[in-house]
Amino acid sequence: MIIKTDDYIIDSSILNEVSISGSMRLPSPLSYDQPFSLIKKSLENCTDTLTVNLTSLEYLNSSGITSLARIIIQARKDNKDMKLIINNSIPWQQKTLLSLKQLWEKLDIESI
Amino acid sequence: MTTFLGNLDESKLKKLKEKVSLSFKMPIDHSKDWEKCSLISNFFADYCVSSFYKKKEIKSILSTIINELIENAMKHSYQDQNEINIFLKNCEKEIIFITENIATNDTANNLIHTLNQLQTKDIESLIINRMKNNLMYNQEQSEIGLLNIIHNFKTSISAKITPIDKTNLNIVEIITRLEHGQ
Amino acid sequence: MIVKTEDYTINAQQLNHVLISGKMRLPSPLSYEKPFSIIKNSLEEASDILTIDLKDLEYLNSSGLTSFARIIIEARANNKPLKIIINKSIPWQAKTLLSLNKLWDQLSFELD
Amino acid sequence: MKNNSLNFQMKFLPTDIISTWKRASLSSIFCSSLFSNNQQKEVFLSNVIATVINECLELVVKYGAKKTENYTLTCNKTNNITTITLSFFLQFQQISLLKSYLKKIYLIKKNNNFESIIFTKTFAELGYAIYSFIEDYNGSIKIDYEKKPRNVTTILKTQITLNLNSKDLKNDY
Repeated sequence: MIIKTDDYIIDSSILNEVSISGSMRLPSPLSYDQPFSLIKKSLENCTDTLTVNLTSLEYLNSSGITSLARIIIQARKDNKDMKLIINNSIPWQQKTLLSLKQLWEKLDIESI
Repeated sequence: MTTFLGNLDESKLKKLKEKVSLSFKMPIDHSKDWEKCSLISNFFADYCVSSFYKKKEIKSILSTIINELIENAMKHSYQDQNEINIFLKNCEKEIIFITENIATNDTANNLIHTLNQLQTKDIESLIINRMKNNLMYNQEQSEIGLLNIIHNFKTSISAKITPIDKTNLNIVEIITRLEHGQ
Repeated sequence: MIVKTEDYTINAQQLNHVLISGKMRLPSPLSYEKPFSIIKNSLEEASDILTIDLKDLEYLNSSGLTSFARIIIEARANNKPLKIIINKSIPWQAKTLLSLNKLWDQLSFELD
Repeated sequence: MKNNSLNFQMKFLPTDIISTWKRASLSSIFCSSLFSNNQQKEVFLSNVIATVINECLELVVKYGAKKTENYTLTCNKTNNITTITLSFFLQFQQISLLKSYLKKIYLIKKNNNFESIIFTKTFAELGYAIYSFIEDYNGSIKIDYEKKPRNVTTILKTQITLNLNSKDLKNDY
């Protein structure tokens, strides 16, 4: 499935893979429920490690980070492997996303 | 009584606001004008970085910081007085942002609580705990915006809270300072 | 010849054809002299009607319009026919550029 | 109609724009995006706003007298009327020049002959901007200044008020 707005794209059309790109700054964690349901679905359906590619995600606000953290906690509970691919030239990704590992030490983060 | 948090005094703050590099003021309706947050923060970032050398990286940092500050001001604005004022002061070694909004006593007290927590606790674990609690109690707000920018971008935050006479409202000013190498 | 900056491109590589695209907002009419010298050159060398294509020019400030008007007056003085391609979905183009025919009634326009 | 209204104020230092000229354009595009954000249909208005605000900022940066004071730009839109107010400092002789120039342009508009303004010395580029504003967009311009000047070089706080009616802003091509 693909969600596409003027600001961002979430693409989960490939098995075990989700990519989020653009700029996501929705008003509250609640408002991320719908677009991020794609990630949740992919997590349910995955047959191997789910890779979430964020390398083209220019901005994500704190509500979005909170929602992403919720998904990671969910994955931990369900014991589903998850991997984030982050962009080392986007400062907030380096700073904020790396600390998500504290939620779950098995979370794999690849910085490219 | 006016409350000061952090290390910026009254006279310094006044001086800062007298001649700003850029300021922008607008009533922002939480439900209707949400996209304007991102628009405003990207503009401030663009405006600021046009004089910098490593543009792309700094723009990304500035936009992230300003966006959190504006979202914060907007979420904590009293509904009938929702004007938000944002100031930018470009100094030699630091960039200073000030956001100003009107908030109720409860909201202001929450802010004081958060800023006081910063003095004593490890910010990273504070953020992680808030994330965990957020899921547990299914909170509506994330409450990590300010913490995140302090933790990630080595900013220092101070605040001034001025009660408005005969109301339960306050003028909340949040002063964020970011050092830069250029 | 071709001039290319971060903001705009002026391309006069083709005979009898100049293309200006992007945003041009230089500080004064004087500062347009250098980039617009390409248009002047093309005008001198033109063997037929000189077409100036502006349909991808998003913005031009009044300094630029003034300089452009000066070129039109020069073309009129030298009796060199000119055609301007304008983008009718860009408001200032449709409004302001069309009124340039008050400078020279033989100026022709093509609306794209 | 609250839904259709918009008002904001921007303060800036002209020196900051001189050092980075692009900021004038950047700011105008930002202001216009606030308009288009409000209502999808108002693309036309927003393009006009970007054009007009850019000219305002360029004007104050080029001619503004006190470069280290904050200048302000205020935008107010209610229903069809959009008002842009620019507050800055100008020498008295330039204010008079600008005022008489404005009169001249109104006359030129009547006679439909604007070639002369293309080659004027002072405010050359401004001529076209003003002409286009009153002719193409049917806008109105007012110039006010505070207190009586002592001599021609006195610097006065000046206000330029621009009014646009979006009913006059139909793209008719």
